[in-house]
Amino acid sequence: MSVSQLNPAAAASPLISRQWLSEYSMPLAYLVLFAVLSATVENFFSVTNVIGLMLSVAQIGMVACTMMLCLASRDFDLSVGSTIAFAGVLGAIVLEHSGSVAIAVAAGLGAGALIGALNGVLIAYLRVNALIATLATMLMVRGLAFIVSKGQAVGINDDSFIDFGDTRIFGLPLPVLVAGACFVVFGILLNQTVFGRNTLAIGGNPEAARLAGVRVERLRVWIFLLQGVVTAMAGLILASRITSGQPNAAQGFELDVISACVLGGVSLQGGKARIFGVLIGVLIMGTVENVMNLLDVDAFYQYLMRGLILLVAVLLDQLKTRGERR
Amino acid sequence: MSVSQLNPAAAASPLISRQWLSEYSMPLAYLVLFAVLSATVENFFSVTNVIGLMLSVAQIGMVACTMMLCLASRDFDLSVGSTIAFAGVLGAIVLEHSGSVAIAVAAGLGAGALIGALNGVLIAYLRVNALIATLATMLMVRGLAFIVSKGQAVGINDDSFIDFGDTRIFGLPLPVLVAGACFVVFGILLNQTVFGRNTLAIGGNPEAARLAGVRVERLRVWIFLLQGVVTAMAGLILASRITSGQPNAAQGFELDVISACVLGGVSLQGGKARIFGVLIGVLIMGTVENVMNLLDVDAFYQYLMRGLILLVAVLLDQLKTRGERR
Amino acid sequence: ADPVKIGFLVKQAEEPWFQDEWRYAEVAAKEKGFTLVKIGIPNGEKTMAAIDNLAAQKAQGFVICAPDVKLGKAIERAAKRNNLKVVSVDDRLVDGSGKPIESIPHMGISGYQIGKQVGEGIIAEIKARKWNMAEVGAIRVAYDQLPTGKERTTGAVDALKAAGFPAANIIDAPQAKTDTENAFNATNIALTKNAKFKHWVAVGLNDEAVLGAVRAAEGRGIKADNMIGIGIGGAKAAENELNKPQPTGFFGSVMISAREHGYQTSINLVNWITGKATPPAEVLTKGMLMTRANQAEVRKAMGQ
Amino acid sequence: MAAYLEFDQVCKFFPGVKALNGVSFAAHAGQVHGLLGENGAGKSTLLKILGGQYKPDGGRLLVDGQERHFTSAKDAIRAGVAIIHQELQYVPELTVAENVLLGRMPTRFGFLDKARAHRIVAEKLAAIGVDLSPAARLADLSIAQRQMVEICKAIMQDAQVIAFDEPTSSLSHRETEILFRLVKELRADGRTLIYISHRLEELYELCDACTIFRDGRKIVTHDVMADVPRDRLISDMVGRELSDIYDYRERPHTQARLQVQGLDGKHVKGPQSFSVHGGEVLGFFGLVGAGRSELMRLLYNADARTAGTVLLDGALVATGGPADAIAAGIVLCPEDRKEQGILATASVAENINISVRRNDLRGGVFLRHKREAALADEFIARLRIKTPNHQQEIRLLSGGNQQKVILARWLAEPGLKVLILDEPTRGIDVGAKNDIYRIIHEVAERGCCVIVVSSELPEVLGIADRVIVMREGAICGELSRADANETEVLRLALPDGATPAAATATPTAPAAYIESPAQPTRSIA
Ligand SMILES: Nc1ncnc2c1ncn2[C@@H]1O[C@H](COP(=O)(O)OP(=O)(O)OP(=O)(O)O)[C@@H](O)[C@H]1O
Ligand SMILES: Nc1ncnc2c1ncn2[C@@H]1O[C@H](COP(=O)(O)OP(=O)(O)OP(=O)(O)O)[C@@H](O)[C@H]1O
Ligand SMILES: [Mg+2]
Ligand SMILES: [Mg+2]
Repeated sequence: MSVSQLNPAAAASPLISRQWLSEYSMPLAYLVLFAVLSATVENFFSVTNVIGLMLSVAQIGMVACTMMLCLASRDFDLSVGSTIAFAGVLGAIVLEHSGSVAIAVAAGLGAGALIGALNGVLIAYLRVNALIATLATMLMVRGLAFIVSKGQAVGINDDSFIDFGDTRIFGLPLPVLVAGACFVVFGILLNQTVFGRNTLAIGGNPEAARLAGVRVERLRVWIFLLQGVVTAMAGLILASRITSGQPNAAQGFELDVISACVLGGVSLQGGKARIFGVLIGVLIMGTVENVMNLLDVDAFYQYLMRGLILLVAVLLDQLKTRGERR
Repeated sequence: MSVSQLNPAAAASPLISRQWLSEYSMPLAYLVLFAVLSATVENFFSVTNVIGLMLSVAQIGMVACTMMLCLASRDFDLSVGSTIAFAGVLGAIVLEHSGSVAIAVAAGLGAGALIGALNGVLIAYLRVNALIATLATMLMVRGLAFIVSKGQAVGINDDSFIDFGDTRIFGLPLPVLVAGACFVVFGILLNQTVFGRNTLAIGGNPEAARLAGVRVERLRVWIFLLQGVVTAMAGLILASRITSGQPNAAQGFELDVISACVLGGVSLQGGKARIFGVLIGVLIMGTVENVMNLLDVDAFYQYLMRGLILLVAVLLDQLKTRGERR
Repeated sequence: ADPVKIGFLVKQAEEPWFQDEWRYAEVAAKEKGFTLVKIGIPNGEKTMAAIDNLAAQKAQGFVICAPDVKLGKAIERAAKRNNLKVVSVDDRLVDGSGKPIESIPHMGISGYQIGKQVGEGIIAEIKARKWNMAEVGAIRVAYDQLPTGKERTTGAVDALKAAGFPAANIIDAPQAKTDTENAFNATNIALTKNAKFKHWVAVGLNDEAVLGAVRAAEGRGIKADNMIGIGIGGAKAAENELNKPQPTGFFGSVMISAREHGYQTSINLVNWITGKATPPAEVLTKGMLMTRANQAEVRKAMGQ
Repeated sequence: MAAYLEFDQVCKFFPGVKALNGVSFAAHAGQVHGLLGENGAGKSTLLKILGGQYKPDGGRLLVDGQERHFTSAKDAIRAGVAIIHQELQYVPELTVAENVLLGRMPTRFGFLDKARAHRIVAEKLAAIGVDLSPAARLADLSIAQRQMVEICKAIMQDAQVIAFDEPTSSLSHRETEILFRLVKELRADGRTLIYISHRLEELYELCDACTIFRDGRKIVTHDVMADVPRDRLISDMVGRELSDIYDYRERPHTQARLQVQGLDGKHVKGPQSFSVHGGEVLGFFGLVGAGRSELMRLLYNADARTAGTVLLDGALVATGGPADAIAAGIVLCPEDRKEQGILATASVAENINISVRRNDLRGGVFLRHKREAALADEFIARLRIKTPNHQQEIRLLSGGNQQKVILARWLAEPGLKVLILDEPTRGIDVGAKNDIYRIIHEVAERGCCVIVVSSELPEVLGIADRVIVMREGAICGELSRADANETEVLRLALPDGATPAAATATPTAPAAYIESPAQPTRSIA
């Protein structure tokens, strides 16, 4: 007996087109936007500008990859901005004292891992609300960044460290390449590994995932730990780019990252994530900023525009799911 | 015939004590904290200080009342900070031009209502994710505040308007009384009216509410509209207290308000809210700030302390629900 | 008499500048034997709460750098209500119609004047390097949401223009936040749009902003010999740059003396409270341009 | 007699699925109209159209002779239609009274009249015969109690048309009895009632007429239910003949493989012990809230135990959580599929593979998409899961098909040693039940232990080699297949004082065993 009543051919075609649409509408929309901007905005479509654009979203991009996992598992992380600042400051201080890039990087990444693990343990094992837990670590880590640096920027003089932010390979700056690598790695992690699937599962229904043998708490801690490490890496790269560790860097960064993810179709209710969407979300945020500056939009009107464009982007994304009544 | 197998008497007694605990643990904990601080921190327990403390959380308190409804209905509002600023700026400008306090207040409240309604329509009818929708309005409204004020604070010279923030009745400043009134009104609204019950219902299970005939969309819009009006009122009161409308006022205010609510036991998953809890949440936030200033805690360590205390507060709150299966 | 207790309220407690002010106020407190309470007041609301808090602590007065000068009237009223004496520092408080509040003595800098010093410093260096002004582009890393930020950069731009710098060559690079990374991104775009200039200069509201501009320029091969960036503040961020083995596009920073502000204002206030002397109605201090060449002297002159 | 409720050529299409394809039938006042059909036949979809939740893509709906176009649930409520949905729709944080009166709370001077709300709900509950406090939170109640609240909610609407979508799937004896009495009272009162169930004995007991669906089409309407032979119903419904749905076969048993010793924890009274032999199907019976699910959860490490050990083939099973139990070869298919089973927004394939895939990874981390898809397709075919393809989100499947997917997840386990099924056939059609029973036998024949927790007595008696009965959180008796009959089992399950005679007088009892033609063969054992 047939499972479906439908003529398979007839069923397949609308299904594919809808799925295809929902899968590729964002990239397509972005391509159209990009083409239109290239044609209309002077200086937009030039190698330097496009590279500048990518550089401007490199940090957001890296962190968005892990934030995606975090949101997919129905969690939330507000502490990323502080972690960026702290990792940069700590890296710079350790570099100053030890003179060894390896030790400095290890210190920065280690601190990130610790912060992430702390978040994870608080949320997974002590069951503290993720918003409050990461808000608390956000405050504490920012405080630590100020305390260890005495509130002052920490200079970096080591050339090999500084070069990292400057080096170009095939014309692309290293930070952009690192961000690209993050997208590839976390894309694979999300779609091709148990880790990614289980992350989506605990976001979709934590109790069901647990009963299906997913070690929910342990996985949560790992997700936050990864987030901490990647964020710390972004912080070190930022420090290398600006040749100093600044304790007040990246304030408000967390909202940018979360917005980019949500813009890319990651659900705050958990269980849904697409790496491609996140990439587009990140690019949209960067492009909007870039174009407004190219067009010399007044700073005050930039707020207005950014808000409007955010709305338009999600409304467009909404259109395709319209008609479906929930 | 009995559906439940349980012995009602045996079940009732632990149930009551647990309910009692979960109902009153926060106020009790706060009372203990207050007593300890009074005994140990010099100048803490004095009329001026306690009034100062209450005054310092008056705005947060007002907005927390409506934010509670918003969270209870499983929504989210990031635009409150911007609305406070915009309402204040608009009120000040209108006051300057019209010279009439009534018109200025009406303009401010009207603007708040509009912003709230916009949020509500976007979220309820156009089904835009609440985070993105209110982030967008947050940006746009902040932009408007800058645009109408040209980025400058707008001074207020009208004494009757300024007096509002200063007047005391029975020794209590008017802003505190207004905040108190908000707690009473919204407490009643939440617990004693259909509006409140339906709000909890659409937060707890929107589909169930809709199937039971609750007009979910309309209710959502009303909640946001109320939020807008109350926030605008807070903005006008703030403007009166600081004798100017400041376009960059209340940045980060939204996180404070949401934290206070979550601290008070309002669930971000919707469906749960206690006005008493919110009051305590607001007071904890204010007390921490107040005591740190009384003790002259270093600015950098204040971050650390605030984070720690937030954590301790939720961990304590967590303890009581421990053992319970989730 | 009661022991003297004063507050010292600053708008951005995390900023090195204000940390320094506090530090020197502490020095004064130790020397003169009064108690100092330091509170950060990031916005108007917190300002009001802090004043109430001071009253509760039985302080007799406070020094304030308000988050916005238009808070003047509110601060005046709150102080009067609580019977506190007020001295303003850095930014002069004004009332609703923009007139300075006479009852509050002031010691400070004018953001506009400091900005002008930046502009003048740049002009001097352009002349020293014998650049053709038509070939020089000027980046104004702008954060106009912050009134002082706008004043400072406007002062700098005005000084450039006054020296005959072509107004068309001045390019705004609005930063979304006041950190280095955002200044970097903003400058990057400004450079893209105006690839035609041979030389560049950069101004911004603080050292971090100019640093971002310098780094962005370096990313495009515009190094020390084609870039003059002058920041404001002269704290650690500037020191780091100026002490690098190789000169960078970060030419210098207009240093302002936190010492005088922190130390002198607190002492003036305490003298006022104890009835020894009424502070002068207004004292304006000046900044000094600190470059690689004169670092040590400037620091010494500024008392740091 | 004119029909009170009439469907005329009603259609509803979803992407890839024709849920309803030109369905017409009429239901009369003062009658109970049964709807039958295999899982995914479109029964619930029809009720959602009736309730204003879905707009039909074609056809007409007539209530009391008037054509109606409901655009929201509120419209339907106003028109006097009440629905008890298959997926319970309650607000967990609100009280019984608030849930029952949701959308219609009584007020006084604009304020809630809580006293009155409690009074009227308490009265109604008492009248129905449900012993529940109106002030209890729904989250604190058992599923069965929540189901009764839902029923009370629908009754309180005082609607002319009341539709029940598988109301008994999470009820057991006592509530079922209450429900049947209620339905009969409402029928006597002249209401028009629609009743969906997969339990044929219930339908015979209650329904006056019935309509059979298959694959979104109406097959037939029988105006007099009692005249229709059982086999005819089944073959109309599933499209094939089924003589003995339990398919019980004698199997050799090996030594005791699973030994549960002194297990204790919350909701279980005192240490509980039992063991299961290889190749044995052990049935667990008890009334609602007897603690069967809780005991299984303890055994599975889903809840923290306060005492006790679990031995499998003589080896201690680690207690670190369900993952440890699964690693040892013990799996549990939970009773509440919505809360504990499905990953709502994930695909059917994902839902099947979530646990199994750990055995078949490339390099221990990377997925094998092709094999996962093949496995999903295999189970879709074996269990006849009705879905356009394995990529469909599981939430879009019908309730019974969701249950099949969750079963597939556990049946696919290759290292399976102990299979625990908690209410496995809840909401599943007769044909699929038969498929599942066959699989249970297959698994047992491989030498595995199978534990089936069920509130359906015929099911327990039909498939189990041995029956353990629980009462009030403790194991209170054990019967071999030879000794197990409804009277004995119920005598053990009922609280002291209640006689089995009273229980067998309940509607489920005598009619229930029509479903079990295999019964006579039982004496052979
Ligand atoms: N929102 C939806 N989107 C896509 N398909 C749907 C949707 N709702 C139902 N379906 C499909 O419509 C068909 C009919 O579903 P329905 O829930 O009416 O079945 P049912 O007869 O109630 O089955 P069961 O006995 O399992 O409850 C199923 O194949 C189901 O997968
Ligand atoms: N989440 C819960 N909160 C409070 N009590 C619960 C909860 N879950 C179960 N119980 C109680 O635990 C006891 C055992 O319930 P359990 O679900 O194990 O019974 P059961 O025999 O499986 O019956 P059924 O599944 O048919 O309800 C019951 O008294 C029930 O009310
Ligand atoms: Mg159904
Ligand atoms: Mg059970």
